[in-house]
Amino acid sequence: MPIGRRRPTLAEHHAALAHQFDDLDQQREASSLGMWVFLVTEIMFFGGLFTGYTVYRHAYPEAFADASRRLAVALGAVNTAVLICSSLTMALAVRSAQVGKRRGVIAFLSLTMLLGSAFLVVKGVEYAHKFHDHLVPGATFAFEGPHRPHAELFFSFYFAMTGLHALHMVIGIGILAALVVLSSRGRFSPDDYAAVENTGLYWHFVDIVWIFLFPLLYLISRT
Amino acid sequence: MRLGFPLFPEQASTVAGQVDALYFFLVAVSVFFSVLIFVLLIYFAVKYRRRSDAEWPRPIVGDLRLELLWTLIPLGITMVMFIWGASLYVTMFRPPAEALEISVIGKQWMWKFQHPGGQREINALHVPTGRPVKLTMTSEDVIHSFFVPAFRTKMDVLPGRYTTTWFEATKIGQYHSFCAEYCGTQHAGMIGQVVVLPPAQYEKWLAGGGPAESPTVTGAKLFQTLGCGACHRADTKARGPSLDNLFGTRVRMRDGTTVIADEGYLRESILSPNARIVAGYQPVMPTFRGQIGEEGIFQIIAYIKSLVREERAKVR
Amino acid sequence: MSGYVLPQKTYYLVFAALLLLTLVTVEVAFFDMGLLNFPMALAISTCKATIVILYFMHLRYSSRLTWLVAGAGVFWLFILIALTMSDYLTRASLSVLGG
Amino acid sequence: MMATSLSERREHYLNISYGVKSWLLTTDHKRIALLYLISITLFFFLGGAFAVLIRLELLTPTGDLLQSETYNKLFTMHGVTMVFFFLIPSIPAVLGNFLVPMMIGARDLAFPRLNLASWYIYTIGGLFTLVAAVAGGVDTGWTFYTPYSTSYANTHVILTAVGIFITGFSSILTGLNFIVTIHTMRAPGLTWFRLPLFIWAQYAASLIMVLGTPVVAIAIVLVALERLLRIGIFDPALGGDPVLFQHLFWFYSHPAVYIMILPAMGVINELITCFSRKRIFGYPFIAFSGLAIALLGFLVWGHHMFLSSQSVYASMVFSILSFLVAIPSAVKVFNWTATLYKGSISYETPMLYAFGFIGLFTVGGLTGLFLATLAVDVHVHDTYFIVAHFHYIMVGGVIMAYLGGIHFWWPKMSGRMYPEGWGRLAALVIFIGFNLTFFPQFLLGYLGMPRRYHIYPPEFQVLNVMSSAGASILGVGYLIPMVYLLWSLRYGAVADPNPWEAKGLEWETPSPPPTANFEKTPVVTEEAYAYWPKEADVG
Repeated sequence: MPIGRRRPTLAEHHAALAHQFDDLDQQREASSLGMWVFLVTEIMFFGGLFTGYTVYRHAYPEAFADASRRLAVALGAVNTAVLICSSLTMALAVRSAQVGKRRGVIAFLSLTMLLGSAFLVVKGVEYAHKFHDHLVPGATFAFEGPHRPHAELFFSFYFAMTGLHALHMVIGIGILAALVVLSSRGRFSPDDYAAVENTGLYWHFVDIVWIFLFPLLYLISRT
Repeated sequence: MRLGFPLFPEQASTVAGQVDALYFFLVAVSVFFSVLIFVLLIYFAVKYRRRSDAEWPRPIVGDLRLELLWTLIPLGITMVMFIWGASLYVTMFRPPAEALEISVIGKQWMWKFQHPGGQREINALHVPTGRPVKLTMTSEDVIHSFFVPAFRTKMDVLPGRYTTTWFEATKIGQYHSFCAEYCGTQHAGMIGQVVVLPPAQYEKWLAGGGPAESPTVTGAKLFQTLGCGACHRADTKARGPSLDNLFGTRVRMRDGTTVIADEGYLRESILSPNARIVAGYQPVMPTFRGQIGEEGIFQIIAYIKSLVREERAKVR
Repeated sequence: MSGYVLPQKTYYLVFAALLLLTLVTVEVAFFDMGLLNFPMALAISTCKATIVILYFMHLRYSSRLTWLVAGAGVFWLFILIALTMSDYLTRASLSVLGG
Repeated sequence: MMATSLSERREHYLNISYGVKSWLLTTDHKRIALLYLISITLFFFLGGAFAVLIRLELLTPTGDLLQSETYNKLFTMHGVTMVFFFLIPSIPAVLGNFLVPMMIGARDLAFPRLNLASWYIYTIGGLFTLVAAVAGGVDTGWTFYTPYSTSYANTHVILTAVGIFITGFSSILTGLNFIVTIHTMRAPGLTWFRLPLFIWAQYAASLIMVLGTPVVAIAIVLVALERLLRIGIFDPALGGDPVLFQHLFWFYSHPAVYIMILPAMGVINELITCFSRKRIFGYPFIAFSGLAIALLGFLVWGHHMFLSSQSVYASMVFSILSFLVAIPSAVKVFNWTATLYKGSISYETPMLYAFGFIGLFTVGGLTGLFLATLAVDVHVHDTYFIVAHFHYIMVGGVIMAYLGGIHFWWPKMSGRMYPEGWGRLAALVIFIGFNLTFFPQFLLGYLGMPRRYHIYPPEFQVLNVMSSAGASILGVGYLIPMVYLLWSLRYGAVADPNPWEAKGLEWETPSPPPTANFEKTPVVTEEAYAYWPKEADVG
């Protein structure tokens, strides 16, 4: 940050400017930095699970490969595509906000919500199948073949990781809904769209988590 | 002057003196630096005390040479500590080849020991002087830690795996053993005794407990009753790999990796036979989890160890 | 903060690349490359993640500080996994996980 | 004493509005700091009460005062309360919240509502833990080692875990707020190398909060899930590894020590310079050694696991890295000592605490070397040696600095002076009580007394009695400031804007400050700690 970038006196008072900031630039910089720092905490949050996954996959490679084959790769691939689509629409929503197209913002945000919901529906279908096949860890877990206890570990990670991911999706969809409402009330302008931008960052982050989860869980070995 | 209470633990093993030597080195370094800092603090505080409220001393920026000095000297000293500590640790970690092997099972809230001749003890452990003793330990429930302060020996005891530690007692007497890892309600009650005897008396003690069956013999019987021999045979039609001369060798697995056939591997093969499959075999062995306790596993392993012929054992 | 507006075309190109790489990652999973399976899957995922971060998340057009923050996240994740695995990869016996 | 001067009628952050609502809904960082001050003080005395019972029980070698279950719950609740609800929020959430915006010349933190939310999150987490304590407590030790915590303990593990999990987010959000504030809201002219070192220290600690806390959060979630659903991520019976929990736990919980000690070091910089009227010796070395500690602190967690069945090679790596993290701490101690050289030293209460801190931190830091040394750690691990070591760091270090800071900035926070004589007396009592409590524990530890034992061999009794006697002095020492600080709120002398003639932006605004901190945004033209007559040149 260059010396003296902050102005010693209060700048023009913009309606969107919070009292603790001097100008909109500073406010925007703070909100963007805050969001990125938050995403770093999210990386570490998922990181604990990824570490555990790495440890056990290293310890029980055969069991993990075997258990992974029980996942529906087609559904997983479709969901990956759905989520990538939603990231595109989210990026376009942010772009619309940047150039001040309110209709575009509302349309793309709604589309993103729709795709996110579609992802969750597919995920729900997969969960139902796993439940039906007794692949949910716990008392009812049943797994034919030689790798039973370690396959249960795999499914513990499957549910913990995809569950945490799905929880992030649900929260994301909630935020998107709020943004649609705010946007329709004309809350955002090319000067002030940090909420849309930050939600975009969050949404793309959730997408990235899935980009790693998909091959790690579904594609260990399909030969 | 004699105080009514100890300020320093007894030295009753071969490593105790070595650990204490390193400890005293650390104490000396610590005392030196503490005294240095304390003296400087007090000296400056007195010498440069404020004499008038209008006193504003001239500033000093800093000094690169000093900064380097007090970065590099501590760095050098700590590296000495590291190397000394690590090399001694390796000694303490690696049991000598001809050690007396005693199996230890920790459970809430007691220690169970079994000597190579089959003698069992609870919470008390009799060992001879002048002979290394290797403890192979596991837990039936939570994490414990076997700690004998007089030997400067401690190692966590975990469920589901073997850990080892060793010591060679040098001084006859009775010493405390503690559980050092918090293990539940009666954690503080897991205090035991290590009784160090002269070798002759140790032999006498071993003989005095009545007839005992060695773990190797019990293990052979278990091997029979559980039907292990039906598959683990030395002939070509065997469905499982032969166990003759297996212990201590390197085994090639189906996925190309190799594993040393140590106690841990044998234990895993009994309880989770399909975690690792030996090259050339199929995952057909059932698990013996629940059919055999930690003690039984120790005994079967003792039996498998006994299948190593002498000349091979020497080659290793 | 990026006030920079990207042309729509960029987003569609990134989108196409992501779909393509998804296809690739599924396809290679059906080939047995032995020990290369895992690094391959990881490499493709990292590629995908990188273009999402660079273009969708505008990192490419962001300040050095943002780069630093993003880099720190990845680096600390690396510390967590690498130092934990430094234990598991060097244990005397692979089978110490007990089972 | 009841005379009202003109300055008291001046509008400031304390009197601008009244009523419970004006406090519970405030977004003013100074008021939030006071909310934290009240809540962590409650937790401090709660944790202290647990400690009193522990020391009472340890007076005798037989477990005659408390049942085993009760004792185990007491040391667990003592650890949980003190670590998660007192030490970690202590300096950052109270002094940091109050000072960070003022020291950098800002009107507030970057996200004031998030700041208030942090306090509510902390409070909710605290309530969960209190409910767990009242409902019967938890007995896993504050470390929650598996499989005891997942499969064997039958106390309120999940409730406590939820409390800690929630409180973790308060810590994360505080750290995030500080990082963003320090990056984006510094006053004109306030470059990084003109920042007070307290800010550098808060920044380094915030990095740890943000990067480490999520990992312990997920580890605790996994413990709770394993308890609830009987899945086996850490359960050896299902192929899991209890040592993995230790990795995830210490990845945060070792650096957490630096969350506590770095801000404490930050406070010491401010105290030492002010009361010796000296520029800090080696500013960049102190600043960067803080960052070095924050980074290296993440690479050493395995030194808690030398005996856990961790691989020998990993232990060696963790051992050498642990020695490296000692170097920046040593650099700081030497620089503080050098700062005193040719100073003009006065002995107000905060300075006494600063002296106490340097001495006790030196002992605590040096005894840390014993634990990094592999062969010696085998003997002292999980004994009272460890207990003594970390109390020297956390009580001797952090609480000394915290009390020093509270006294130093008390005039700024409350607008009143504390009674100096009582202040000095309390500092002395605390110093003596502390050493008497914890020094014997080093000897006990090397003798072999394991931690978390309430029944012990009789030859350990004398040292334990000494320790308990010291604890009673220490307890009294902590009560004295509590009393006179409250007294000073009404009867203390009215404070000037800058009673210590200290440097720093927070002293350029009235005591107590107005809600917006400064009448107009200050412009910084000189470095921090410019304690010299204007005509003298640096050199």
